[in-house]
Amino acid sequence: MIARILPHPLLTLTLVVVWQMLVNYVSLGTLVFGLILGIVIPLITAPYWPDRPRLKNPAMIVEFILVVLYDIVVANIVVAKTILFTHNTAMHPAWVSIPLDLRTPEAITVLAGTITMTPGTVSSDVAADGRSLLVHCLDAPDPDAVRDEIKQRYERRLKEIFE
Amino acid sequence: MILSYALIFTTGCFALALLMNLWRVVSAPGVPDRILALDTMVINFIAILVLYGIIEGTAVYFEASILIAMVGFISTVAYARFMLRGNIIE
Amino acid sequence: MNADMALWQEITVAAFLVIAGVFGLVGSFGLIKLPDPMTRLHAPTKATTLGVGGVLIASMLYFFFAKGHLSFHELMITLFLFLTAPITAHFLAKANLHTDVKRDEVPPPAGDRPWAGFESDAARQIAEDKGTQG
Amino acid sequence: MEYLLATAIGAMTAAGIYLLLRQRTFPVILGISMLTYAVNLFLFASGRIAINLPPVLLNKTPTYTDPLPQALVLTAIVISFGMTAVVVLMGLGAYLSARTDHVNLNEGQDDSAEAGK
Amino acid sequence: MNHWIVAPILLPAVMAAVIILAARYQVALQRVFSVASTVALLGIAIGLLVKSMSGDIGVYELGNWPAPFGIVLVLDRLSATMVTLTAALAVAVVLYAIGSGWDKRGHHFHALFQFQLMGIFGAFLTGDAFNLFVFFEVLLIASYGLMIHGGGAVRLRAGVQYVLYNLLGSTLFLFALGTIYAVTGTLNMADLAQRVAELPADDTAMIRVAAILLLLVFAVKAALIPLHFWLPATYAEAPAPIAALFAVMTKIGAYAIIRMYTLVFGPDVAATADIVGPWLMPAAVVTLIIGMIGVLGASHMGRLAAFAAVGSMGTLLIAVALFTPQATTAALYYMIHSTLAGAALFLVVDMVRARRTAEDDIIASRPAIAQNGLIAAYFFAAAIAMAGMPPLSGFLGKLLVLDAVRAHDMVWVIWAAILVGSLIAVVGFARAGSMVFWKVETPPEGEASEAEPSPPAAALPFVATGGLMAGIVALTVFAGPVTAFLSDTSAQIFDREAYIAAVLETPRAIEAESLPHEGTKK
Amino acid sequence: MSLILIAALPFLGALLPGLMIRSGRTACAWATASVTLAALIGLLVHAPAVMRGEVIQYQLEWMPMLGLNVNFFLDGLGLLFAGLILGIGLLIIIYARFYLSRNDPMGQFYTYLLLFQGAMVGIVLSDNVLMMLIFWELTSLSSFLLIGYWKHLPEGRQGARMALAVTGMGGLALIGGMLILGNIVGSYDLTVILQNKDLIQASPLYLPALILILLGCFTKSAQFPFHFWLPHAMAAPTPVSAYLHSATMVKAGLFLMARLWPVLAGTPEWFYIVATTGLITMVLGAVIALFKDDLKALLAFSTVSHLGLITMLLGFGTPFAAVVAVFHIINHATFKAALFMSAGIVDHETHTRDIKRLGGLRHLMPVTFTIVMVAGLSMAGIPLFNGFLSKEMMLDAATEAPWDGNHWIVPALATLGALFSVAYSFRLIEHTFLGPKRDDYPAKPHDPGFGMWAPPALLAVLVVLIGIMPALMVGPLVATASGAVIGGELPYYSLKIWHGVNAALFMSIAAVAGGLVLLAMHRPLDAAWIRARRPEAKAIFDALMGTVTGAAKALTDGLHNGAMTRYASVFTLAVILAGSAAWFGGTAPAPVREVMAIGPVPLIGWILLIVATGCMVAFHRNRLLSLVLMGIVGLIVSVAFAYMSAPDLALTQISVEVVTIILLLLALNFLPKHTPVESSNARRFRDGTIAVLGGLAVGGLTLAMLLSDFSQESISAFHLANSKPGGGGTNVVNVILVDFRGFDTFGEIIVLGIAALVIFAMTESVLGSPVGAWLKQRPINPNEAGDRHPLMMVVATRVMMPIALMVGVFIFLRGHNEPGGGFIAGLIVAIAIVMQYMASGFDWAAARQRYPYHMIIALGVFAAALTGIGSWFAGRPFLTSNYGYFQIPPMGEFELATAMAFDVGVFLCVVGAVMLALESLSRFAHRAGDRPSPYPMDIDPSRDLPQEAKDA
Ligand code: NA
Ligand code: NA
Repeated sequence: MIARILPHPLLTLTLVVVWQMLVNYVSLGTLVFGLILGIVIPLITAPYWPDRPRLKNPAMIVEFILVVLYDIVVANIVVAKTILFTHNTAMHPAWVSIPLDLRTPEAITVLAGTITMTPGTVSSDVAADGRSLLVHCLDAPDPDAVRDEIKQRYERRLKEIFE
Repeated sequence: MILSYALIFTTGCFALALLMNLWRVVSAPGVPDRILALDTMVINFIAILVLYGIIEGTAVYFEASILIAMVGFISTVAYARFMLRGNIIE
Repeated sequence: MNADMALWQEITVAAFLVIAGVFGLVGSFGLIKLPDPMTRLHAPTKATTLGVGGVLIASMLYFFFAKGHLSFHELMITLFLFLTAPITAHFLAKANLHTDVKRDEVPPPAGDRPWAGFESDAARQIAEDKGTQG
Repeated sequence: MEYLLATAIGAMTAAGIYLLLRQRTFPVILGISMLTYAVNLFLFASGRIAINLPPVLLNKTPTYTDPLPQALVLTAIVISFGMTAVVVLMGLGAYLSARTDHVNLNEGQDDSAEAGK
Repeated sequence: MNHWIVAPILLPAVMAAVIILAARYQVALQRVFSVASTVALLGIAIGLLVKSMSGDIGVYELGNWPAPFGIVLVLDRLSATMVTLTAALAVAVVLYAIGSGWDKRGHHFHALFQFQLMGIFGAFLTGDAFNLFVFFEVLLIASYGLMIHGGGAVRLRAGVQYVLYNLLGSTLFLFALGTIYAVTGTLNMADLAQRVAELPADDTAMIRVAAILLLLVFAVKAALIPLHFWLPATYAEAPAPIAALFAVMTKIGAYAIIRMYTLVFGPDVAATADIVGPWLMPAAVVTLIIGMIGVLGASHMGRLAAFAAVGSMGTLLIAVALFTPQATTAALYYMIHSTLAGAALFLVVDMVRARRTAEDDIIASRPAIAQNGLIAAYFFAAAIAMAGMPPLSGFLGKLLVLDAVRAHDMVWVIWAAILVGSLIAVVGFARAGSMVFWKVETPPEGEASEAEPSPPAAALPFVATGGLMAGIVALTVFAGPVTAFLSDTSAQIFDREAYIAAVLETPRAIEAESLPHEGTKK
Repeated sequence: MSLILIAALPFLGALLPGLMIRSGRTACAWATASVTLAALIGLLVHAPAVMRGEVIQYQLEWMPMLGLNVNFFLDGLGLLFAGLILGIGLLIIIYARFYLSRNDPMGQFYTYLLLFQGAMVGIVLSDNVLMMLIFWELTSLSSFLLIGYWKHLPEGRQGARMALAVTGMGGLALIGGMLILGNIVGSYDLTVILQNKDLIQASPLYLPALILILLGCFTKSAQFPFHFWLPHAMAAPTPVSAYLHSATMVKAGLFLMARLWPVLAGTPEWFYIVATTGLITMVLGAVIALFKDDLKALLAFSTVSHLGLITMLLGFGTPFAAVVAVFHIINHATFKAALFMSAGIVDHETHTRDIKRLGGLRHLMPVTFTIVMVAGLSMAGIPLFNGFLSKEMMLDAATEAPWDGNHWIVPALATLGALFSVAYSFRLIEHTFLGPKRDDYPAKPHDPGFGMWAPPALLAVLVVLIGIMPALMVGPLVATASGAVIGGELPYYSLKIWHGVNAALFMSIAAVAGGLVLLAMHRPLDAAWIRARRPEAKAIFDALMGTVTGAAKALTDGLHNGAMTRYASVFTLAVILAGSAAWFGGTAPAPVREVMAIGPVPLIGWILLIVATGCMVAFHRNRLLSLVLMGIVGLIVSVAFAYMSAPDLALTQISVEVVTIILLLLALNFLPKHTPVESSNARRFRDGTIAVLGGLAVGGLTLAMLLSDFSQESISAFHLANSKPGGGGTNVVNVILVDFRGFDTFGEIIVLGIAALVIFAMTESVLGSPVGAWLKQRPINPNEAGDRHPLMMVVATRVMMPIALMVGVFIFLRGHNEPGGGFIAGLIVAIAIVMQYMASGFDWAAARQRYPYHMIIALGVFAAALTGIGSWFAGRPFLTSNYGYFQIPPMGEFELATAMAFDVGVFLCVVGAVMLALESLSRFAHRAGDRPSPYPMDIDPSRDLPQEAKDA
């Protein structure tokens, strides 16, 4: 029942927040209206999001976000350094294939996105069977280390959150 | 005072960035590089617009910015799909 | 632009602005400087996002300090950019893989099927018919 | 400022005309689009230009820029969008049917080789 | 308050929507709606015409905003005449399209047709310069769709040219409007008339440019040399009923010229007096000659009809270019005539095409077509009308024009052009007619059976075309009353003050409240 | 009978034959004849009055404004001609009944004949020259039909076209002349014109009018040098030749000269032009006639000659000559019609008209011989036949006509003409009927039935009667007719055989004698004639026509060769030149506004724009690149809008931009990716020059505009002032769009809707054609990456589409008060949907699309229209808006305006139109093999997870 009205609760939440951001001030009126939209719009778009992934451990999200934000800031400095001061010849670009334990598309997407947003790595492609992720590293003398770090730092947490 | 210098500096940076992007769009070796440059350009444009909002002390440029962001994304994806598949809606 | 702001406020905003400017410039510079398409792809996706992110945060703070109300608009734009940047990067990476990366330059995936970009539609259909996904 | 706008409009017009005089539908359509930009800016400029005085009565500026040309340009943009869409499709249809995208009826019967690329 | 003025614009729009919504897949239903709407439009048009005869100018303030701030529709004798002419033509055309099955050769014929009518009516009725642009675009884009209706490589390529050319026209229109607004600060025609008349003598350059650009815009529509190049291929390749409907499209250009250059840039406006008439006249003469030469030189009947249309526009614009009441009367009479005659000619050509095995319209001897005699008679009549031979209205129109140019200092050139022009046309039509209808191949006995294409069974095409012919005959027989009305019309056209007064000082729909207050406006 | 009825009867009667032919040829003929007879009787009823000198009139207003009225009048001249037309017409109808063969469509023939008859009667009865012109041209048209009656004969078609071209030309000249005449006099009524001789002849326009009118008369009456069409018109059936080309139509020119004689004649110009032309024609025609072997050709040229004779007489300008002219018109009509009919009989019986193959028919066809004998002698001018009388008087008149002071040249030439006519008349009789009977006639000749020889016989009788007792027979008629021509005192003349011994007598004796000599030596002369190289009129005419037509074709096709590039450059140049001319003809506005300082941001934008624009031209051959560059230009333009205080425009521009680019990309997928190098350097230089000129012109105009000021205050002040109180919105642009100028927007959304319909219809017709089949079967592009629907994109869309929709709602709701509105919202929503299409593909997304876009468009139009109509019920005009503020706790106060409902219409239209267009376009890509994917994404490892694992 609730699933029929709220096919994607998290989405509804996001939308309510987005609405607040749009109208740019918070009041009961805006909240109510935002909620209405937050319920109606997902219902309209429901057919385009048929399956309903459930979050096992939402609390984990916060931790994950913090880790990622930290990494992003670092990443930018590192990359800026590389761009400015490392000579092109001194760089070690590399391709890394990361076998995935994640299964839900949402989780895989978040992982891929995170990888892209963090130090010198861009997730470039998914295997045709969705079991591995192809990542390009800007400057990775030791590709295996990169793979292990990604699996440790992100995939583990996501696995806990999603599956 | 400081702020205005900062503003000029930043504006200059992004202006320069934009010119580099345009140069890249025209001179890039491959199409993906062009698209990349275009995407970067769009983002820099948003920066410029927001900066201008600060300079003028007005927020009317927000809608433009958000829309440009959205549009930039769509067109980049469209170009990339065009590269990959030729047909962008299939 | 009205300057009735405390010095520290100005400095904070200015700092964000300068950082942002630098990153924005670096990102676009990397676009020209870096050697091959894939490495070039790294530069803007991050540097620029942080660059424009910095500007947006600066603007947010500015209006908070100057006009006294916290504007979420900039935050929203930032989030939007952060949400979309990986996707664009992903597509551009695919495009690069497609145009100028040989199939054997990249490590093979774990499974028996190739990277999605290298699998032709026909091959994909056969594979799906074989149900090799299970 | 005025000089920038005038020169910009002039430049876009020139580019538009040059492309308009090309012999294939695609560049010609791009030329028309350039002309459309130019004429939209021109129509907009007919209200003269003002900075940071949007005709939105909420932000209490002393004066506002002329809103009428903006409304006209908006209409013009929409209309020329519709026109462009139609001409693009017609160009495509003509190319697929005639196997040539030459705009001149008296030419281009022979380049059917590249059709379907 | 009287809403009938807006009806000719709303009815087709709503009807088109209904057709799209309710009858997208049932051609029969579409036909019912389309015909019903068109006939109703004719009724409304006649009603408006009768209303306009009283001589007072009907003004409809859309959104209840007073001119010049809002958009107004203006119903005077001129607009009523044009609306009625179009509606009458539309009935014949829609019937022909149904009878000949043209409407089934593609999608959305009737919806586009209704939208087309909406655009044309809007262009005739609006009293606002920019709104005129909008309706130009409406009728143009609809015409793009109708022009390529049925598809085919050649038609599509011709269509692309037609669109591109008119896109240029539209762009030019916007440049003109921008300039006009930049100088006068208004868009309402009546207000423009006032303001242009009051322009300081040391600020004429811009308005002159605006006037000439606008003239060129309308010249494109009116197929005036050297802006006529879009016409031949378009008319020749367009589906016949559409080509027939297009007979009125060129007239829209003429209408706009008459309207704008009597009301706003009238012959008595010093700033622009020396660039309109003096430029228009020579161009019109050349147009006439080129058109008639085309009639003689055409190798296909479609092109023959198209060039006849060009030539007729030349004659018409000669009369327009004089900008005198008498000449305008002649122009209006000739406009009605050439619309009906041109349309009829295109339909006759299509009858031939439809009955030929190759479905071609080349001017050469072919196996005899079904109903050769009847169609030949139709062609003869249409040709006589287009060439301006007696006894049909074409001759009367020509006499009116010849008579009207008497005072003009180019009178000899113009007379020579018109008379020689119609001689060339006569020869051309005679050549084409005798080739197509007299010099018939007699196919060898063997294939005589299948050489004869089975004629379209419907009698509707003949009825529709016959209707147009009947119109021409009526125009001839009742030339007296018609010209009488038309001279009243041109008298009204040249009475600028009356128009301005009617538009700018018209009583509010609701009694004007002194100050606008929340919720409702004055 | 009323004159209009006399003129109308043949026209009305023209319907009869078509109906009667079903009940047999004879019935048809009788019906036709009865029509003519009725008209004739109706005419003769007036005869006594006219003879008494009265003038019968009939007047009916037709186009008073033009002075074109249905005015008829009947005087002596009119009576004479109308009598001839109807009387001979009657005989011709009877004759034709027997002449036409079974497989000739007789109904048509009689219809055309009656049309012609009506036109002729109209000419001679018209009191209004404009109406006379109408009938005049009608005779050309109807004779075109009659000459071309035998469609299968090429010479028939050519003869018809030639006659139409020549007489049509004359007719048009006549129009000019008549208009001038009418303008001199101030009326187009003949009765008025005829009163103003002095006014006309004093006018400086007299000569042009005279020349134009004479052009009309000469062409119609086959006067030199326009005589050549007449013989070729002889391809017509003989009844036509007899009627049109001897008795009536060719006399129309003479009639008009006679009609206008009172006002035009009497001047030297008249004499020298008319008399000379007539004289030359007379002699020339007679000479040629002698050497024609075709009976009808011989008669045709003799007709030319006699028409020349009459023209000459009218040209003399003396009353006596005029009388003679009238008299000869009567005589010629009688004997020439008889001769034509007899020639027809001979042709009909012997199946040849070649004199060289005839001879000795006297014994086989005595009746015909007698008729030809009588009429021929009359034509030769032998006493006791009417031809003799008028010829004597003609020669008499000739002696009175000094040419440039020379007293003998006219008589001499007249005699020469007479001499030749004696010769060919005798030749006609001798070589056809006399001499030994031959045995090689193509058919077995014998006299025809009574019906066929009665009409010529009747005429022959008249020839004799008039010849013997002229005064009694036609005295009064000649008197009244010539009275009408002269329009004053009749001169002294007497119609009798013996005028005593005078110059004329000797001249005609000489003519007869000489004629006989000529005939005697015909054989050698004929040989010489054949050897002589003469200009062949038809060849010349055909060559001329061929050249003209060819030139016309070359010019037309050369000018309209379908070269869009040329059309466009002509267009552009025309605009630039006209615009500049207009500009420099006026005084430029003063640059009163002070220039704004250039900030850094706009400068950057400017540089970017210029560079991007330049690159776009430079790299336009790389289509994808030029598209990218166009996108950049669009981006800069929209930022410029934002910068210049136009947020709404910025939003619109940018969102339109992306949709346009997607459209172009979809199209470019099928188009060539590169534009070939085609134009020469010179061509590119030319185009570049035009482009630069255009750029300068527009730039200059813009600058002048930006620096000058409005002449009066702009109406937009009102909009700013009334936007809030009147329209209930603070975003003035939006209020203008949905309220002040909502009607523009109504049209605008309909444009969008139409665009979508057009695109849909066109896609259907292309995909429905062979092209569609070819598209479906086209090979798969080998260079195509895998992964149609990437996982990341799909997942991202799942979040982003709702957000985008929300932004759309936001933009829509605030539109009335802040930048935004239905249009932009519509585009945003469309973009969101496009995102979904790009992510999961067309099939999958379309399958989940609940409402067809057609419907959405239609609903949009409805919403907008009905909102507008709603205000009718408040007694206000279409689109009158209304608004109010409402309280719904806990939402707080908010505003609702009818304008918003209108905006919903806009919104729907935009969404529907954009999506329908894109949908149609993406259908081009469908291949036959494609199978609609059942999944939103190709790769989804969760598919093989157990269900509970997903939900748990
Ligand atoms: Na346009
Ligand atoms: Na026309």
